[in-house]
Amino acid sequence: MSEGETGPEALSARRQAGAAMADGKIVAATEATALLEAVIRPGDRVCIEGDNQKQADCLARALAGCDPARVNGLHMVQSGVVLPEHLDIFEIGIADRLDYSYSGPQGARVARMMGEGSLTVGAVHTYLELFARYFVDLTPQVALVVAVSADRDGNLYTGPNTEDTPTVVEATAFKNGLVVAQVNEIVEKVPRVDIPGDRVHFVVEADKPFYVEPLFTRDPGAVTETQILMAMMALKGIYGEYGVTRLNHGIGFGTAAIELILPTYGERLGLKGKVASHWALNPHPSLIPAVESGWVSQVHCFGSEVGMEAYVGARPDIFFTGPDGSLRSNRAFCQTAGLYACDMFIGSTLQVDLQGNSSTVTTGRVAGFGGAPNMGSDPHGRRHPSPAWLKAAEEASDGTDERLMRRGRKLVVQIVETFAEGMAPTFVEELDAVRLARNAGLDLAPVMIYGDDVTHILTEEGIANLLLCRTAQEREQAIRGVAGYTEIGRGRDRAMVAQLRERGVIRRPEDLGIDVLDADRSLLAARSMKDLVHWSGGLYDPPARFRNW
Amino acid sequence: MSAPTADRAPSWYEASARARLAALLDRASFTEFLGPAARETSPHLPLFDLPRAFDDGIVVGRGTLDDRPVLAAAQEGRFMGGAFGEVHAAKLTGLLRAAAELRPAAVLILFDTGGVRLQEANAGETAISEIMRAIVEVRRAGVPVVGLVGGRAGAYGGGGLIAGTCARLVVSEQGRIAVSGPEVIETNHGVEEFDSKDRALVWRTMGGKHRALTGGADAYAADTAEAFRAAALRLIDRAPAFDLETMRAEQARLEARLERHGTAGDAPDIWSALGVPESGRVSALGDDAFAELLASSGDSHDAR
Amino acid sequence: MTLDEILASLFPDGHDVTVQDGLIAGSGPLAGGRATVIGIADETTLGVDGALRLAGLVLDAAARDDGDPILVLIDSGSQRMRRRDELLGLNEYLAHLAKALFLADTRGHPTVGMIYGHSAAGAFIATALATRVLVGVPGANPTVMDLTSVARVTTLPLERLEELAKDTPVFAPGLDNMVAMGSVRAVLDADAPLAGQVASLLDDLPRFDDRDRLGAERGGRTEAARIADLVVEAARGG
Amino acid sequence: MDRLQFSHETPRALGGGRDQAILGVVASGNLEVLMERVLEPDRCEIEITTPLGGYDAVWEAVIADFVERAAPGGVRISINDGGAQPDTVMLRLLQAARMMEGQS
Repeated sequence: MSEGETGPEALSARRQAGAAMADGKIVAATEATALLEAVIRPGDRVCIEGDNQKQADCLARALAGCDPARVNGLHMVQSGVVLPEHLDIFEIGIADRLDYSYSGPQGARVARMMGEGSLTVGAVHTYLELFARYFVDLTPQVALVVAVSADRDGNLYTGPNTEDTPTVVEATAFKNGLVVAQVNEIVEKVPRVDIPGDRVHFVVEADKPFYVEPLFTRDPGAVTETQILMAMMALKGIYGEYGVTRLNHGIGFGTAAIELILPTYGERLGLKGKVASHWALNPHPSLIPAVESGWVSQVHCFGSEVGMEAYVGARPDIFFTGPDGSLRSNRAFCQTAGLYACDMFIGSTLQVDLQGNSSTVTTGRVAGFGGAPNMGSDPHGRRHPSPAWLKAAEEASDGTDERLMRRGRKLVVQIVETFAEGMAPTFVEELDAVRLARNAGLDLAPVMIYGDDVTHILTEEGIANLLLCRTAQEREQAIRGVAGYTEIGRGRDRAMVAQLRERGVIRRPEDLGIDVLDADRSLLAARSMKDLVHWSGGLYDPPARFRNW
Repeated sequence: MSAPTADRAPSWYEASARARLAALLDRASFTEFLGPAARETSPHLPLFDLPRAFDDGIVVGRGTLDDRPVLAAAQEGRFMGGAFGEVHAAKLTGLLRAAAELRPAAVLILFDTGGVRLQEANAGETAISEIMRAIVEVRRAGVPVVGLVGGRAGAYGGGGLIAGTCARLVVSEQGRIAVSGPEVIETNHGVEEFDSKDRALVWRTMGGKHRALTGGADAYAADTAEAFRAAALRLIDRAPAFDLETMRAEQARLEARLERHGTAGDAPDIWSALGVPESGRVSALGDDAFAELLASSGDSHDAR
Repeated sequence: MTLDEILASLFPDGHDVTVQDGLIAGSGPLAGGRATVIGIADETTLGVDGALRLAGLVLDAAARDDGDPILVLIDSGSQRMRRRDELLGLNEYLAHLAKALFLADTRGHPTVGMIYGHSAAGAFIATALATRVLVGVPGANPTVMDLTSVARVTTLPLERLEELAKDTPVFAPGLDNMVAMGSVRAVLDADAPLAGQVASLLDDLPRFDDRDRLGAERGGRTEAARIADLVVEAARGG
Repeated sequence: MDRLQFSHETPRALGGGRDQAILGVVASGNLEVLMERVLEPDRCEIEITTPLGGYDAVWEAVIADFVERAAPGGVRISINDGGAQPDTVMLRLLQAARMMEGQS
């Protein structure tokens, strides 16, 4: 790439080229493709905003509509590969290289296109890692971002879904890059300035409001007894045991079940005020009963959640909100919070191997990881102690080290059912991710959480505390010992598993004083979406697809 | 709005057919006929490689309601969508024929069905007709037949027609009563006609509140066995006779509905026309508030 | 047979039966009285409006003390699958029509259904199946579920279903299968005058709902009657 | 449909006063369990109908663990499976056994 394309002259050339389509900074949706054809040069590094939540969908369509003879060879850098257009541009020849983080709904197509060679992936990152590279070696020349509204000066209001916008704009605008924002409406004065207008060069008034996926909404009606049992074990055997106050939850039903039994089972265990009070978490609807029962002190959010706007706005004592009364989310800061300020990450995965490595990549599906590898890693840069952090390290120690030199440990808990739907075993000899990497000739298998970061594996059969394992063999048997009736589980050394259980490395429900038959849906503080609405005082407004009223 | 509490009565919507019956009737009063140990399963499902249930998805038997003898049937909506197969339907037909003969204080039908089981469609469809005729015979014998709708599968297809044959109907917010399912309408006439994924639309078109307001059901119950029990007790003494007078009154009632609401585009238009203030908020109302609203507005529903 | 052929064969001396918006209505001299005729023509679907109109005619006939029969002639689609119909409570309208027919029958107006074309689902239940005795005209093709739809819902291959359909009357479409169910009592002889055939039906009406028994006798529906009897027996005991 | 049968000896009879219990429902990922107290007190027989073939070893292991845990002597157990995962199977078996152990 020549210097000219990244210098100040390049920016003014791009701005001049785009000015023809604009009235000041404002561009009509119908002119969006013409604008992009004018400001983007072949070979540009382009960031299109979109993650697992909000999407710059109008600009994605506009980009996919560009003439590949004019716009081609792009290197796309983006949090999420989510919309069909995100991949269409590779098939049409507009783009040829991709660095990204998350690709939930498009995971299968990504895998297929990688196989066909129509898509070259630099790497699958964690969000924070990708953001970091925006400032080092993946700085965009053009950023296509999304906001709720803008004024004529380009000041942007992102509403509750601020998410990645400040990070993307920061990396682009201060390095001579051009920023195009799509907004739902142009207003006289924005309710709150989330992005100052001097960092935004063009504003496209979108034809319809941008899309947001309600990714963090879990219908309590679908929580199973097994998930409740696992939630009970988690609360009693981990939250209570370590006194975890600062934490992050994944998005699965297992962690939703934990949120839903805080006001019931958690209360019964006397854990209120002692655990789960400070969160790096999106505004999960399933957390409403815990918030309303006084469990939660504060929550910082990566993004918002569809339908939670009014509720969050009504609880500024808990959530971070702006003077306009709405949530201020920020993915980069919240990821940092999850990495450094939380004592525990607990989340699900699709596959776990005998070393405890996990991945959501399965044959034919490269889903990406989003924030999990970052949340679910032990940060070696952490320097502040906390009881949970120290206790975890103490368990991992054989007692011969100098206590004052002992680095703490973040609790990284994988909460998984031994079989997924269709009897697909969660526990495997070799991760599909390794096979995929071998077949595709990758330098690195797409592992979500490395085994050496994992401290506990929790299944319906019990909790394996890997901190207490002293040898690789113990570790393997501890994992086999909670792997249920999968082949891995049935292949356990029964004697050794019994020994591990005696030592408390493996703990079954009965070892924790939990009767399996008590795991009942009556433990859920909310059993339905409607219950959540009631808990919220009528403020939570679930998307239509989650309603049965 | 009263603050929710963590400990509440079990949900009718979530409960199994057996759990509903046990909670609805007097404690331990229920005796099942042709129970699971009899293993009267569908002879047809194996042809389609489908698993069978020991009771073919319906529980029938006798019990008492406030010490009065009743016959009762409960469909299990989670097995094959509670659909009417040959054996399933025949158990209900038999129960109704017994009722015409034995004249209990009432027959209670706990609906939870998507309609006819399509793997046994001809048998199921014929049986719907047999059940409807049998209900008419029970009603002619002076026994009220009360339908209770609040399960996962609602009362769809032939189940909707059977519900319409009952003398009285109790419905909860979750309960749906209709003939064509949302997906069927969408498949036949497109997503513009009916977006089956828009569940708010599904419920305001077919759901319990709409049916209660427009006279498609006679009582509205909260989602608990207690509430259904109270409503059933209220209704069994107020069931209309099955005669020319009732049918003429129903004709007039349904004609008035067509005349008044035949051009309405959406449920809230109808609710407004019925005098419901702030009809846009009906879906959001809690059970108590809705019951209050229902007491002061809504269409007449005496004749059925 | 077409509707006109059927009407001519039923009422050789003339009738005043007309078809409007796919609904059949009128009357004609039959078996010494004057039969009320209602029905659905041209594979018309049955919605709230049609069901209510037909029910009104049936109730008018039921109110009379003449004991004249009611003929229900059916060549319909299914129920009308529209948002408006469901919004207005189609289940009540269809059930009302069926109840009207049941009522008329109990008030001494024998109801005779005649399926001469297509019919399906809710429209079939609310009309033809709600009569005391239902007969078919050769060529009629009642279809509760067409095999393509069954294939879609069950995800079984169509070829497999077609194979199954050959000897599984319980789900396969067609008149013969409804005869095997016992729901269609008999198939009329298209070459003989219908008037006489219907008159003999009226002379020999089933005294109770014996469709499950017929289904068992004919081997198409072997379980229904037996199961219903077992339940009745259990209810009597104890 | 696959049919599996297992027969176990048990050290004692299942306690409680109920002759019969039915639990669960045949639905995707679920199953129904019927228990009948009809056998000699040291016998337990299990019959399973399942739409998922090829999991005989899993069933065998689950049933063996259950028999060891609950000692369901005298009980015939019939299962209609809807494709349930092993943990759900175990849960339903334990629930049904608890029901049998209740009052008649």
